Amino acid sequence: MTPQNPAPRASVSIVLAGSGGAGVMTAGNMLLEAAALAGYYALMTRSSGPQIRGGEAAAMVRIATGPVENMEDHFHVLAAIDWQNIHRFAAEIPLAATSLIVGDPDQGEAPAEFLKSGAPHAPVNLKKLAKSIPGGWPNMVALGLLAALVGLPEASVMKAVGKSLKKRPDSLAASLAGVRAGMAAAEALPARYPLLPAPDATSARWLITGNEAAGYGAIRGGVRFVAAYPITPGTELLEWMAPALAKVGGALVQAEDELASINMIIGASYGGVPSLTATSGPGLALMIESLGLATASETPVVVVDVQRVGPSTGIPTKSEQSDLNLALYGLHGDAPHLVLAPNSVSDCLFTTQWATHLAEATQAPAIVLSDQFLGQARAVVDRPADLAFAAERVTAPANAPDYKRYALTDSGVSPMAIPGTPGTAYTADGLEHGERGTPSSQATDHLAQLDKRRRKLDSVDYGSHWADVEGEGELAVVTFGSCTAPVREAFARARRDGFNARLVSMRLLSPAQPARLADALAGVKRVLVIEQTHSGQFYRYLRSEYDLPGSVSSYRRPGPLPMRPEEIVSQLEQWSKA
Amino acid sequence: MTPQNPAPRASVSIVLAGSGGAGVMTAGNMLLEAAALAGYYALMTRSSGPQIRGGEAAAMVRIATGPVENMEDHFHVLAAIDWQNIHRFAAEIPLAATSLIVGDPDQGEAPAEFLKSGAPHAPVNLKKLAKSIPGGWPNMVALGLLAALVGLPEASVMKAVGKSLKKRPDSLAASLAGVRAGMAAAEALPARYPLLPAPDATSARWLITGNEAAGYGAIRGGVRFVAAYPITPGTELLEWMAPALAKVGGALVQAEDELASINMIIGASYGGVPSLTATSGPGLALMIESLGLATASETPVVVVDVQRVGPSTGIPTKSEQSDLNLALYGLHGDAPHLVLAPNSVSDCLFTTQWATHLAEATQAPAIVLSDQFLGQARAVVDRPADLAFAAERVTAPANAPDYKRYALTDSGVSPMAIPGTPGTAYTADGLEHGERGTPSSQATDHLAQLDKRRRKLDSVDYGSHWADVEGEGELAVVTFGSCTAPVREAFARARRDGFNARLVSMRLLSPAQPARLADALAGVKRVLVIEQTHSGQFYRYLRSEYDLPGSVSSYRRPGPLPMRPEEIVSQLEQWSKA
Amino acid sequence: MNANAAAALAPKDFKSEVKPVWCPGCGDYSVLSSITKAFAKLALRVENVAVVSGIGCSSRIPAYTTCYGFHGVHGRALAVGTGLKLARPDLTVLVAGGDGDGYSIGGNHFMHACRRNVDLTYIVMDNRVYGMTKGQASPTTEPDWESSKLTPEGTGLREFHPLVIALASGANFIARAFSGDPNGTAEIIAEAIRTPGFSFVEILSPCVTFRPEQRLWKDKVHDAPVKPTSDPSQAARRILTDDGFNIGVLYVGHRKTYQPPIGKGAKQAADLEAGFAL
Amino acid sequence: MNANAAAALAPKDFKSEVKPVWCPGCGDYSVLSSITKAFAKLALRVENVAVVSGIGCSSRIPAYTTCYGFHGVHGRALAVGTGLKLARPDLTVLVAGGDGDGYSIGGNHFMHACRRNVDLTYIVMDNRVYGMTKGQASPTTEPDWESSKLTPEGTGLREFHPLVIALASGANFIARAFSGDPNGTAEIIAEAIRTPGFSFVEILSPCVTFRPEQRLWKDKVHDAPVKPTSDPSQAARRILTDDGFNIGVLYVGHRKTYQPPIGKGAKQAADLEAGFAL
Ligand SMILES: Cc1ncc(C[n+]2csc(CCOP(=O)(O)OP(=O)(O)O)c2C)c(N)n1
Ligand SMILES: Cc1ncc(C[n+]2csc(CCOP(=O)(O)OP(=O)(O)O)c2C)c(N)n1
Ligand code: SF4
Ligand code: SF4
Ligand SMILES: [Mg+2]
Ligand SMILES: [Mg+2]
Repeated sequence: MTPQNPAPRASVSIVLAGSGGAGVMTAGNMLLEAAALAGYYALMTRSSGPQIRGGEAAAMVRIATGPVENMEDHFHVLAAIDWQNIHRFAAEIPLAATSLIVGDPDQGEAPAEFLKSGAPHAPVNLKKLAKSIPGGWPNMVALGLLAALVGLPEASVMKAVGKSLKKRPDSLAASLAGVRAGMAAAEALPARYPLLPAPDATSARWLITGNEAAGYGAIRGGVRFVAAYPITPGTELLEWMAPALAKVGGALVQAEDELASINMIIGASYGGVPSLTATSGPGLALMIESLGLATASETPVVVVDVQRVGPSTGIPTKSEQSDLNLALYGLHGDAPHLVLAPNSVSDCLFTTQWATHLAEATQAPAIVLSDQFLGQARAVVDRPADLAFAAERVTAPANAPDYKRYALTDSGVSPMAIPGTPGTAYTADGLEHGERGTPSSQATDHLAQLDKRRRKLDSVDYGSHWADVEGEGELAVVTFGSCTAPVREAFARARRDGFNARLVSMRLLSPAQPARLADALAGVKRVLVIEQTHSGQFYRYLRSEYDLPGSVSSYRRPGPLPMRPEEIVSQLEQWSKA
Repeated sequence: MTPQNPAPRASVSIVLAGSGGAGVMTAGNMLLEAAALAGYYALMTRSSGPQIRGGEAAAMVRIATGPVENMEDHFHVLAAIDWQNIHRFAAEIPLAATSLIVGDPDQGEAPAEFLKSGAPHAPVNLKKLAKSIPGGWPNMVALGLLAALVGLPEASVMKAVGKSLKKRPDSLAASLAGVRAGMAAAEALPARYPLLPAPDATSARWLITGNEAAGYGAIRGGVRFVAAYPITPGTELLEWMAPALAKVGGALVQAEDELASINMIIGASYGGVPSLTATSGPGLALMIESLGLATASETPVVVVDVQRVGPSTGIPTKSEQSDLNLALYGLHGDAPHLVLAPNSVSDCLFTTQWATHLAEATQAPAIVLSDQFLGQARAVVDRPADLAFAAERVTAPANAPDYKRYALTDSGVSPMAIPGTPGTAYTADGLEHGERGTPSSQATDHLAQLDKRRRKLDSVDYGSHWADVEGEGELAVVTFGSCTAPVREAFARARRDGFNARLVSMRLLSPAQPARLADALAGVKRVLVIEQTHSGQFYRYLRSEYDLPGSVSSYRRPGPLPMRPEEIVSQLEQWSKA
Repeated sequence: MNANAAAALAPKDFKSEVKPVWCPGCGDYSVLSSITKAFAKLALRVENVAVVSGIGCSSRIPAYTTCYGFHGVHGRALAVGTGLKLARPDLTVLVAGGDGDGYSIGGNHFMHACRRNVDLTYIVMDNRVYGMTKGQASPTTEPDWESSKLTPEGTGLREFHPLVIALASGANFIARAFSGDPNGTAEIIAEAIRTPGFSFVEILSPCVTFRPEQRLWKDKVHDAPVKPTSDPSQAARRILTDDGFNIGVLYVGHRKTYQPPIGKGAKQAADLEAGFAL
Repeated sequence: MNANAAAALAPKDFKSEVKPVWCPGCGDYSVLSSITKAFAKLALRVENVAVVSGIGCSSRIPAYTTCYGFHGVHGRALAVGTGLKLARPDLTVLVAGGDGDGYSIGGNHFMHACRRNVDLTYIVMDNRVYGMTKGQASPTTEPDWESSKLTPEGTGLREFHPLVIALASGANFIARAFSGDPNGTAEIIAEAIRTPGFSFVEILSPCVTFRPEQRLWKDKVHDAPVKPTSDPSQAARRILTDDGFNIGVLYVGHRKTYQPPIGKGAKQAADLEAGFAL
């Protein structure tokens, strides 16, 4: 089947694949930047094989006229510099019969896994074309070809290449020539996927990953001390923060393990400096005991968990939402704490900033549940709004009379004396204690302090930020985190077919907000809970804490594949008709 | 008010208190043993002040004509050798106006905290009486006095003292003389609390703590390797097991920390030897990451968590059920595992043995949620029945053709090759893997293995052991663990007033058994969930996993005080009339 | 705190009203006295000192001082102290605890704290036993000590050598003290605090309850026959031939303290946005 | 497994079909060869050997052998190996992993495994970097290595000295090897396995991707100029003056192996009931 002749579209998805060293990531990043420079929104994710280096890799780029934060149902173009083991990505690279496969005939046949989509395979001699340019590279040819296929303006592409090669001017000319050769080669291809014109840029745009956004949100929220231990996919957050903190007067310390990192930030925060660590599931598991200490000693800390596929070491490079249980319930004893989840790349900034603010305001630990998808996706986003949320800890003045660190106040929050303050020295304790912090095993003290620690979280006004609530109607979908964007796109699509429902994407997962959710769901007859876990962790959590109205269904599935709009549309169809 | 003249009773509760070195524990243990020898059932718990040694202490003994596994509403007698700081125990030692306070007038006044109960204070010169005997001790005088007050036969008391002093024959005569002096002194007291005659001993009895019972259950279940790190109140379980294991050909290793202990038992179990560790909340928290490894690598292990008051270091010597969340939900990723809770001292044996059997049968980790009350209470119990449950792991035969360690079988359980077996070598992995164990990041493998690991737990027949289900009616109380005994006693009492309800004490907490519970609750109109936590962890868990019939209420409160029947009776009254 | 806040403080001003949970005769009472003496000697202010600990009898010490204190979880005191000092270099940070806390569960942080060489002082009250959990063997317990029910035949394990490990890992100040000599111990602690970088003081502090034989330590200890050295291999030779009861400062090095600049950044948070802008 | 199961095995019989995830040129390929050579040299049977590891590039090694393997979590390989060997003294247990796995997160188990002296062999493929997480500093990384974004100015921390710590903690066999010499390394590994007790082999194994300069190690390494010693203080002096590239066996001690008797109890479980009976 020959692809249809092109009507311009609002969104195009492209994947560029090849073996390690083929430069698909470089080209992918240039394509993303070119799209950005041309005024488009865009999103790039990446996959690579099990090899540490030198294995196969794929850059997946979606370019659109409006903000995009999730993958499309299928890719329009799959271009491969070579086919080495690329078939391993088959499940991650859905194609349609209307898609186009571009491959270099000298590098062998396109794998059957892709061809069975019915998409035509157009041979392009990428390598030969590159060789014809002194110092030329096939990935640059592919870049030109892909840019032309989707109609990106040549100037943007050239500028993106120039920016990227700023430090290697010697290879610039050959690269630009390669891009041009690719653009020329595109002419002969049996299909094109032109984009609609880019929208007028009404606001500034950023090119940012979720990990960077979270790091920046933390700094905006006031974090100035970070201790951490590397772990995929949290490491980049730390790698971004290390130099950034140094610039703003903070510091990042690489700890010997996660037990050290959580306790280091507890120490720093006890010293009055808002502090954070970032990790992923296995690391969060190791921090659990000491998160209980943060709760009991009322020391605010922020832990960003960039979730990956579990259990155990699982699939470290892929996304899932299955650390939810651990984050909500992991602490031993009754240990109220905050759990928040960003629901887009740029929301990583807001949510982490807000989490820092809330942790400091409540003197409790906050866990931010990001995930590999959000954390490692690089996106063109509208510059996020400036936010007022910053660390504002209630501290004790010098020589406060009859100072009691754990005083039983109405709000539960009691002023925290910062070391150095005269006249208010106290010992913070993870043993149960009385108001002064002195250990106590009396039932009355235990109950009073349990109530106090709970009250702190219940007396904060979370305002409208607890969730993004959208739409109308008697049906409602409740979701969180990186499922939100594909659900939104599914809604948009289903709405065209007359579907009408509310969408609640919960940002504040704990403490639960029963009154707010009841409000958001008032009049709803049916609820569908959507999440990326195997056991329905979010669904079960909602059941346990909320009285959901009407009949409640659950759609969940584990990673590693990202949620796509079509899969959700089909769920919505079944469910809304059920 | 003078105490009423005595009608013999089925149960009497006594507390003996005094400063460190006063020997209250020794005397308490002798009283317990004397009761046992006289054919009574009995239970002893202990409290001590914050001092490591030399602080105040109290031995709390309940003696009864039938099995007793919980504290009564109040104590009938409080005897103090001295009053040093004993007032700190006031909340733990409820008295009634009909109780009797016995104190040595030379040691000062009885504290107001106790006198306000209205119980009369009878002075007895314990110290002087002891001094009149060469080598005499006040605690022996107190023992004699208490034994006489409740009518224990002198012979049993003397025998108990003799047994206990087997290794110190030189002090026996003086001790016996002290006891006799105490018995004589009891004559002058204004009240007595005689017990009904002891029942005929139909079966053998044991004197055992929950910790010992759990240790023995583990050994009966087949455990032969233990690695652990000391922690209150789990240590005694280990201290009992160390020599016991040596006797039966096993070994216990003291590890450098809990991270080591959980991984050592994973290694030993991988080697084919059923293995266990015991700990408490903080230690369980540290083991969480590696419990995920046990799940993913399908290595059976048993972890006994003798819960104490949380969060964080909390109150290490007291009981609570608040590690429930951690045990159920603590693992990152979707990691199905077993959680069981014994509901009496002797049930610690059954539940730990069964847990060992289930862990081995499902090749999954099992957490046994005991608690400080059950673990440290010493009780006279009927000798538990012999049980068939033992470790029966499905292993692979030598040279099994085309061996796949993680084969997708119907039951989910796949034969485990034990190192040393030729022809079946494989690598166990915490990374997601295919059937052979080779790491895989394919969605199909991930889903298949998640399903398999879940299926293993769902295809076991848990029979009737999942819960103790008792009674009839349209009301039902659902509880677990050490709340069970006081609820049972409350039921018995309320029944006399015409109350009628079912009691479900859940032994298998995870995996949830919705069909079984639905069965047990068929026809029920109202459910009351009772637990010893602050936030209602068990209630919320039930909500999330079960559709409980009718209207559901929750009664929960945290530690450190044990649940008492009267408090539950008053809850039952409110609730059954609501 | 009185109005005359700048007046010199006496040791007793560093001792709080909280009654220790320790057994009568426990060595830790003297360690507490030595610490308060050292603080007074160094003319420290209570509000500028933080005492950080883990869990154990010895780890109860922070609340017995009038300084800022942090009583954390078992084994993690050095990590808390490290974070605190790095974030607040202006404070004097003393980390204190037991041999179980520091050498068993906390052993990794001990090694890495020595390597990291943050300017803090670490005191271990070594009684060669887990006091708090009622008498199990610790890493420094003799392999043939048979009094724990957990290891009724003795552990059979070679003792952990704290001074050797500290030296091998890079601690900048290493000393052994004895709680039975509170003045000498106070001197050593003061010296440890004064010396920049990571200072480690192993204090023999008897557990009279579970190791009553340690009361005899007073007869065994003796002053180290030599002066402190700054030569690691000389120090190594000395500790390796040490009888375990040499008291005094063993090693004082000159390693650079680890302290990232904090509070000294030239930029505002918003300046970082340039990195994202298109 | 063929019918003739008792025939001597060649190194290749210990190498599995699983394709390593390692980068081309990674030092770990040679370590794998050395291990399989050592197994063959010792005439081991695949089914009687277990290779245990943590997480990291190097820790992928178990599945590349045909033996029983356990690929656990990061930093806990020695604990798994210890439990396995104690429960199954009949097996040959080889624990293997990286410098991050063994010296950073796993540092405590390393020290205590040396003390415990269980009869197993521990191999660290030291590339002075975290390979798997794409190039951060490990404890053995030079303090001025500035190529990690996490520590862009270098760590500033003194390197961890694995051999010194092993000796100080009580390892019974200590050696350094170089992956570029697979035969020599095989000899050393065989010797390590043969020696009772805890044997530690530090193998310099270049990470060509994140530390390409380590390709030059081949020019730096040299045979240790002296024979192995069984005198700890002599060994200490040697390592302390060591340039880090001396290859060979350094220390072979005679400490008693830790192995509680297992499977040798005289009693039945039911015999224990006597302790509870009234
Ligand atoms: C994670 C964890 N594991 C175990 C314990 C139990 N625990 C409390 S103190 C202690 C050992 C104390 O020994 P040491 O540090 O030598 O202090 P000492 O009491 O001898 O002064 C242990 C094992 C705990 N609180 N937390
Ligand atoms: C608890 C935990 N923390 C962090 C990680 C991430 N992680 C995986 S491998 C690794 C370091 C590997 O370094 P090394 O042990 O030296 O092995 P190499 O890759 O260099 O061979 C880290 C930090 C993890 N998997 N688990
Ligand atoms: S148990 Fe030992 S260490 Fe603890 S307070 Fe008593 S004497 Fe001191
Ligand atoms: S990253 Fe380094 S250690 Fe890892 S496989 Fe590649 S070369 Fe080897
Ligand atoms: Mg100690
Ligand atoms: Mg490494």
